[in-house]
Amino acid sequence: MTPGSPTDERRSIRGATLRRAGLLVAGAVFVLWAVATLTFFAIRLIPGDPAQAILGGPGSQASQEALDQVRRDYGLDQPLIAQYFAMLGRLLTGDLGVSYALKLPVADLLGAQLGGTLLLAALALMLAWILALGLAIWSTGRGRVASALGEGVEITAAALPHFWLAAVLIAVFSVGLGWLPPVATGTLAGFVLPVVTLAVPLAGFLAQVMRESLLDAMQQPFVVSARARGESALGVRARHTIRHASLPAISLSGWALGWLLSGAVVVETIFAMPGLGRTLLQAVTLRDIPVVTGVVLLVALVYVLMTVLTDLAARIADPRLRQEAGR
Amino acid sequence: MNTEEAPVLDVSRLRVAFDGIEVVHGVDLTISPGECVAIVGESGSGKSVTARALLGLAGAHSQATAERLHIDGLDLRAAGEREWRAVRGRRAGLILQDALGSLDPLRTVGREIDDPLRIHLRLSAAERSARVLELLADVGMPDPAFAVGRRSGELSGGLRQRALIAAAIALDPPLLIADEPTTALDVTVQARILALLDEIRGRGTGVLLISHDLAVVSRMADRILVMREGRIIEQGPTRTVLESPQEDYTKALIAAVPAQSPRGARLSMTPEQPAIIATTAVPTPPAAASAAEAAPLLELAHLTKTFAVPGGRFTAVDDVSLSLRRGETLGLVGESGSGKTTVARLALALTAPDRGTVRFDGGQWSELAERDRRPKRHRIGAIYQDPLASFDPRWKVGRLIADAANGAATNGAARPDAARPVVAELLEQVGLAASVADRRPLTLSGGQRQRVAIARALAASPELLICDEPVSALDVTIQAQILDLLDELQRQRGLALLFISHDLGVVAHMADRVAVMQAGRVVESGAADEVFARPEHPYTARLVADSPRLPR
Amino acid sequence: MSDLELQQATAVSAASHAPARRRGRMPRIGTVLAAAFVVFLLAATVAPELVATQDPNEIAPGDAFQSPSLAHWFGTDESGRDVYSRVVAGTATSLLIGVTATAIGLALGLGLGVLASFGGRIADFSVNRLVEVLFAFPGLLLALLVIVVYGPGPVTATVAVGLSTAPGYARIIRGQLVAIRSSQYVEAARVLGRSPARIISRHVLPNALLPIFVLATLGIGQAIVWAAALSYLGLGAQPPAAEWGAMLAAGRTYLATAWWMTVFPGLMIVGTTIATTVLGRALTRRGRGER
Amino acid sequence: PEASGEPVSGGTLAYASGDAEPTCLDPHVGGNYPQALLAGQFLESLVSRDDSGEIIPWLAESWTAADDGLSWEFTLRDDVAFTDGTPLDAEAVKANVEHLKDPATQSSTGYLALGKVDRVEVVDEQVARFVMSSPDSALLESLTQPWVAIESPAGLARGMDENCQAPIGTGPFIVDEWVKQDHVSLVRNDDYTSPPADAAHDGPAYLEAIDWRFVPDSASRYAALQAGQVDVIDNPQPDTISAAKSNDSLAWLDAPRPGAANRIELNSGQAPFDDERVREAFIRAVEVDEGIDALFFGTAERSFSPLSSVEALAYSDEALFEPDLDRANALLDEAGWTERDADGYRVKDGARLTLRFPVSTNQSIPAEQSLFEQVQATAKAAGFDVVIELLDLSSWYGALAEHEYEIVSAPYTKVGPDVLRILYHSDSITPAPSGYFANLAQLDDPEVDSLLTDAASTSDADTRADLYERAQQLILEGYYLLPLYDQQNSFLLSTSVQGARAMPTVSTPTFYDAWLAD
Ligand SMILES: Nc1ncnc2c1ncn2[C@@H]1O[C@H](COP(=O)(O)OP(=O)(O)OP(=O)(O)O)[C@@H](O)[C@H]1O
Ligand SMILES: Nc1ncnc2c1ncn2[C@@H]1O[C@H](COP(=O)(O)OP(=O)(O)OP(=O)(O)O)[C@@H](O)[C@H]1O
Ligand SMILES: [Mg+2]
Ligand SMILES: [Mg+2]
Repeated sequence: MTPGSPTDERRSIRGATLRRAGLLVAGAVFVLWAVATLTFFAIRLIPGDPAQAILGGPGSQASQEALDQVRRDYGLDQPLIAQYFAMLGRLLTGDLGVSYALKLPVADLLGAQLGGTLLLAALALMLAWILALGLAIWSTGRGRVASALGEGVEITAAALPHFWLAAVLIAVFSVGLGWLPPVATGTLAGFVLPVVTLAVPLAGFLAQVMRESLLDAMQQPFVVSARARGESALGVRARHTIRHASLPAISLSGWALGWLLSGAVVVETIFAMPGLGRTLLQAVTLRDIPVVTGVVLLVALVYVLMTVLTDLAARIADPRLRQEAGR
Repeated sequence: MNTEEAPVLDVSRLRVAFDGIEVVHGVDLTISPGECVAIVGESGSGKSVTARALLGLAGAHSQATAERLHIDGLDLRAAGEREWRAVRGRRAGLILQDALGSLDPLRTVGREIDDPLRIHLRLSAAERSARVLELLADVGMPDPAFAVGRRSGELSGGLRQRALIAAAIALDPPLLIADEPTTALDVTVQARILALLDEIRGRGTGVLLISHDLAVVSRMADRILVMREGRIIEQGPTRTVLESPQEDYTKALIAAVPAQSPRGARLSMTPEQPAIIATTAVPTPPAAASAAEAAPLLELAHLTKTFAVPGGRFTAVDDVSLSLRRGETLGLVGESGSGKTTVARLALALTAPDRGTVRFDGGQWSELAERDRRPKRHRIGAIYQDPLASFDPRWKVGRLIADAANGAATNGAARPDAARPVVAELLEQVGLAASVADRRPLTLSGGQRQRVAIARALAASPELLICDEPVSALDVTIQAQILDLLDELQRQRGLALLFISHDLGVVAHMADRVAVMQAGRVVESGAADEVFARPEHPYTARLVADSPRLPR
Repeated sequence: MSDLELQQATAVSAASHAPARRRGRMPRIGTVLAAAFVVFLLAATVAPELVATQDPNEIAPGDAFQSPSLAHWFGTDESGRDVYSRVVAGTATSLLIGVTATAIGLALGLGLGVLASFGGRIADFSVNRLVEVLFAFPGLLLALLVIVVYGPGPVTATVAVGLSTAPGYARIIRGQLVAIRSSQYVEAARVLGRSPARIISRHVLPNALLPIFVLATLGIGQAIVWAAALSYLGLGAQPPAAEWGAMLAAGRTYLATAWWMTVFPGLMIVGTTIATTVLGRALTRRGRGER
Repeated sequence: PEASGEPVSGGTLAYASGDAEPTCLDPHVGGNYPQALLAGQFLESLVSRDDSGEIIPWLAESWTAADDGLSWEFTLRDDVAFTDGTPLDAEAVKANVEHLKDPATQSSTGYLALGKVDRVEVVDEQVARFVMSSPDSALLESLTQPWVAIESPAGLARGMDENCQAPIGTGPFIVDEWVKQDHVSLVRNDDYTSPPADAAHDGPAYLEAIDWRFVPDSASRYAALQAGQVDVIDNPQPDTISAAKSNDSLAWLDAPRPGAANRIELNSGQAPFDDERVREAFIRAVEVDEGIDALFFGTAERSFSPLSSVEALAYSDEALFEPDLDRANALLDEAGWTERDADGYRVKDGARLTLRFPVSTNQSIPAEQSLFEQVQATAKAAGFDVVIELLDLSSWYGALAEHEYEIVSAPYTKVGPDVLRILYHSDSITPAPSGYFANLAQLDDPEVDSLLTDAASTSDADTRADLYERAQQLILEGYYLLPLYDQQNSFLLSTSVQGARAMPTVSTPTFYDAWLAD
């Protein structure tokens, strides 16, 4: 790095940050466009007639006139490429089209579902983080038994299918103990089991990653240094190693969110919660293409935002990254 | 020095074991206020373990026992975690060996220095931050107000070491333990850190200074303890130990300091070891004279290399011209970041110069297409500071060497078995047993690894060997052996050496000619003895002055 | 002590120093148990009829919902089939799903990773963008899309799960390859005049493969779990195929009546994941030259 | 369940439905069972049916048919208004029938039910005349169904999008709010005046509101009931029914659906089932009795009729379905399926005796899917290779439209034996433009056709019964289907719910008479 006065350095870092932000936005737009395009053309591969899906699915006995009418109404008689640009045009104005099945604007429909799913995912992510950190911290650096136990718990947790875990949790906490409702009715208590169901397998994953970096961090000389200044074992963890252990898990959080949204399909079904996952499943079953596209785009948007957020969080947690921006 | 005062450190029969295997076998040690005691000894002799055990930090799976363990008058033999914590940082400060890793890279220096204040004192945040600034100023940190907000990654090695010292002396503890506080630092920085420690000692702090390098400690220490294999084998006042060492080992340590010995003299004192080459080689006289007329083997002409950095380009190598003849050693010295490695990479054609050319053996080199250069590459070998990183981690020593040997001839795969005798011979040349061929480099010591690296470089029968800091990671006795080995090999094979080091002593010992680099430029060059005896450039003069040497 | 001996002595202590950091993580008995479990799995895959006690598809409605006993070690299911025998019979299918899905993901990931790390800047840029786009389709969502297009079934489920893991693998593999490519040992090979093809085949790929293999051991269990989720949604393996995920999903209906119907297939999934992970770690240790 | 004690007014009943969430609450649009379940709470039909199958008054207090069967006059009650204040009159009935017959409404079930109604004429304010294109003996039965329930014309005029969200009817409850994928809130209609003739009380409902939740997972549903979070659930798993039977705080309401029984249909339109011997062989080879017992825990009765046991005209013939492996083998040998391959499956001319069996995971509960696996296992003994394909609804319809099936099980709910015409008349082989056709057995027998046509247009009850019996005989004896059991339709109720019952029409639950005891 060129030697320079501190202010120079700061200025160049700020410039780099701006450039980075520009790149991030451009990247986000690209991802969204690519997702929209991919989905649009992939969906054309779906067997079956969209007009059919609009008229109540293949089980209905729609007449030829009705089918023709619908094709005209929805522009399905246009050439593919015209439909594609029409879709892009609509997307630019935030219009996701109209649900085939529910005949409601997809944006409204998903807007109502998004909040719940995001809340569920966010809470699950937080809980997973807490569980993972707790487990990793508890089980590292205390000898073989604790560490083997910790690893066992992690792997097992990561291998628990959501639908099974949910059933067990319901059996124990709703039916057995009667503490928590098995069906999420929008109350806080209703959120507990779904969040736990989603969080536990993820926590198993994160804990595996955290344990690795925690072990690494605990071997670093700065840990002994800190103790040589009189820091307690707990202080070392709180002030030093936890942060190091969190770094890889932070950068995994974007991926984790995608993972949680996948899990939400199952969890929302089991706990009868309204949300994107369940909407998607229903839309898939009904071949409700605008809704499927909408969910895919929305999830992509959330993912892109999450990437930006994790990037930011990683930068806050790890100043070394901030410096690299200046490299 | 006043030994009558109550000692700040008093241990006897300190033993430390890991998983039941004892590595420190009963060390006795006392330090009085204001006294500096040095422990020297080769790598693995137990210096660091001893230092850490003094603060109850020997590590996981360790058992430390002592007949007496008093710090600042406090008996710590039966201390629990709470008692230890009260001692650490307050009555004794510890500067760990690994300066680069001893600061948490995620926290600011200010907070690291603040830690002992926060832990041991009840001061307001404002008082503490004022004290931190004071401490940074005390240790000679330029611009303390800026430094508090930095993290270790943003500071140079010397500044990091200062920050560490500041943290260790934050509470002005009566005892300061400094484990290799200057290894990995430039000579000029090293000199400043030693001066700083000396100043702290001058304030009445007892200092335990640990190093593998006698020359480094000889300046400061009142007494020296020589440690080997977990035992103190010799001790006494600094002067006595240096002037009339009793033990062979101590003598070896003294002899191994390269700056002391002239070019061509052996550094390693291991008479029982068969002189590796002496028996087989016809000694050739130092090359410089005879080769003076010959055409240069390697010619660097007006090399410039820049790297893209935010907001422009950074010039790492700036109009550098050097030449090297067969059988000659050219030393390249300069502080960290001066561009030495970049020059080496340009010479190896691992990176292309922005301007200027490299010629090899009278022909094009840097301008050749990689395809045309490839068949000639084996003529230039390379040895790095970290040999382990240059070995494919999956390969055993035998395969590493055989691969290099085969490739030289065919650039293809000959059967590895066929190469066995070749491998054995090469290993023998670098003083390793043939059985080493079946080991993984990871299981070898640093010195052995460097020998393997040399053997591999030799396998391709190079005419030029580029050595980038080949001994900086080794302790003095091993360093001595490697330097001797390189010297012998050069004589035997007529190798040309481009020898890069930041250690003036090493270069002075090895090189026929030297070039001194500063900020990408060669500021001075010439015959080695000339340059070191009568440096012309002020930068060279400072380097020479700061270079540690034994008092004579 | 001769100098050489001394060096070897220090070498030994240096060597014992390094593994000391990792040693004691997982007791070696764990590795043995894991290996034994994997041997059992392999036996169940290759010769299920030898390992099973009964015909996995033989129904006996009269014997439905029997709890574990000497005759039926893992009890019977809703059609009176022997759960143990079905678990054994399902090994091949489940492992096939797990291994194939992981292989698909890895192969794609490897292809993309190699392209990104060796194909020059443009390829690197394009692959990174592609991976990002793929990442924006979370696993199950991608799987659902694939299923919508190609219809449900074990093959689609496997392909879907494989596809959805590919971007993750691609990213990790790319990082791995880039690190190796810029490593000093690759540079050392260049200095020796080795051709790029030889460097890739001798150094880069072999060194990248071990960590990738370890990654795969983790992936297999996960793939089985995701395939199970698809089974739960009614989009996975088709009956009467005894597949663990499908059994788990089917048994879940009877959790209150017959816990053994889900617990045993579930244990197999967890066991497989643990065993492959433990073996994968043991392998890494060996690769690193540790014990 | 028997009501006990004095009804109390008030309270909210929580209902958890496992049926798919409707995409439109107006049962005119499309027309499926989930819509009927909900519509039954807030919409009412012209007539209803009592437990004995007798048609009884509801919104229409009386009716007469012309002798030629080509017109019907319905006299409406004069004291009924829709919940938006619009009075119930002949105009409203006319508007509803027109709505149902308008292609833009996309009605399927209701449209078919009114297939022979040409138009409705307003005779006077309270009298509506249905003009028929041909006589329809099933008209009254058809009109009992929720899919042809009468909605406020003003509501219909709002357009489909709005009407789908909250249709306006005359029922005891009103749609208050529909939160997609979560619940529908129903509140009491305090001005309610029009209970069907067999209701237990008059005036508004006892319950203040119904909280109608969609809980797709059956285990969660049962858990919610056990935990007291909901009061009623539908579609319970058979094992939970059996558990509930021994649980004092839960009650079981068993209400098989009318129309067809659950059955496996054999596609006689293509090989190998175009050969009656192969059909019989399959039916003789398969054993289901034990499986039904085990899987349904004694809650389902084996059926030997194409019609639901609810239907008075159902005809059974147990002897036809006696399993007989030897006979099955003999029949197959006779039909030329003499060889067997390495896996034990029969082959003829190099082709395996494969039966593709698409199963809809949305329509077949797990117990039924398990039963199909048992069918698969037992059929194997005779050399049939049954290939079960679990499909989502759209793919399943797709497979049927492409005729990619040899056996299939599809429920069909309709009030009255006229369902036979929809399922087995050769006209039903011709697909709608959507590709869907109801005659999945592809039964094409002129004799059956004429029996069913005659039965549908005769006005004499005995003749009708006789015609339907002969038609059923032909259908069963031709081995076109394997009847399994009635269309399972169960509800589990917490015992605090009193007075709830299933409508004898399409067996949807009604909570008009229900109250919550403490
Ligand atoms: N945590 C540990 N577990 C096991 N053995 C250890 C541990 N720490 C140190 N040792 C061993 O103790 C011996 C002494 O090590 P120590 O670090 O004290 O050497 P040193 O003299 O400081 O060497 P150097 O000059 O390389 O720093 C070595 O053999 C080392 O392998
Ligand atoms: N690839 C690169 N990109 C950007 N800057 C680089 C690169 N390689 C080297 N530099 C910069 O060039 C300068 C010279 O580096 P070089 O490694 O040659 O120094 P050196 O003299 O070998 O130092 P040291 O003694 O620390 O090894 C340094 O400031 C370094 O940061
Ligand atoms: Mg040390
Ligand atoms: Mg360098």
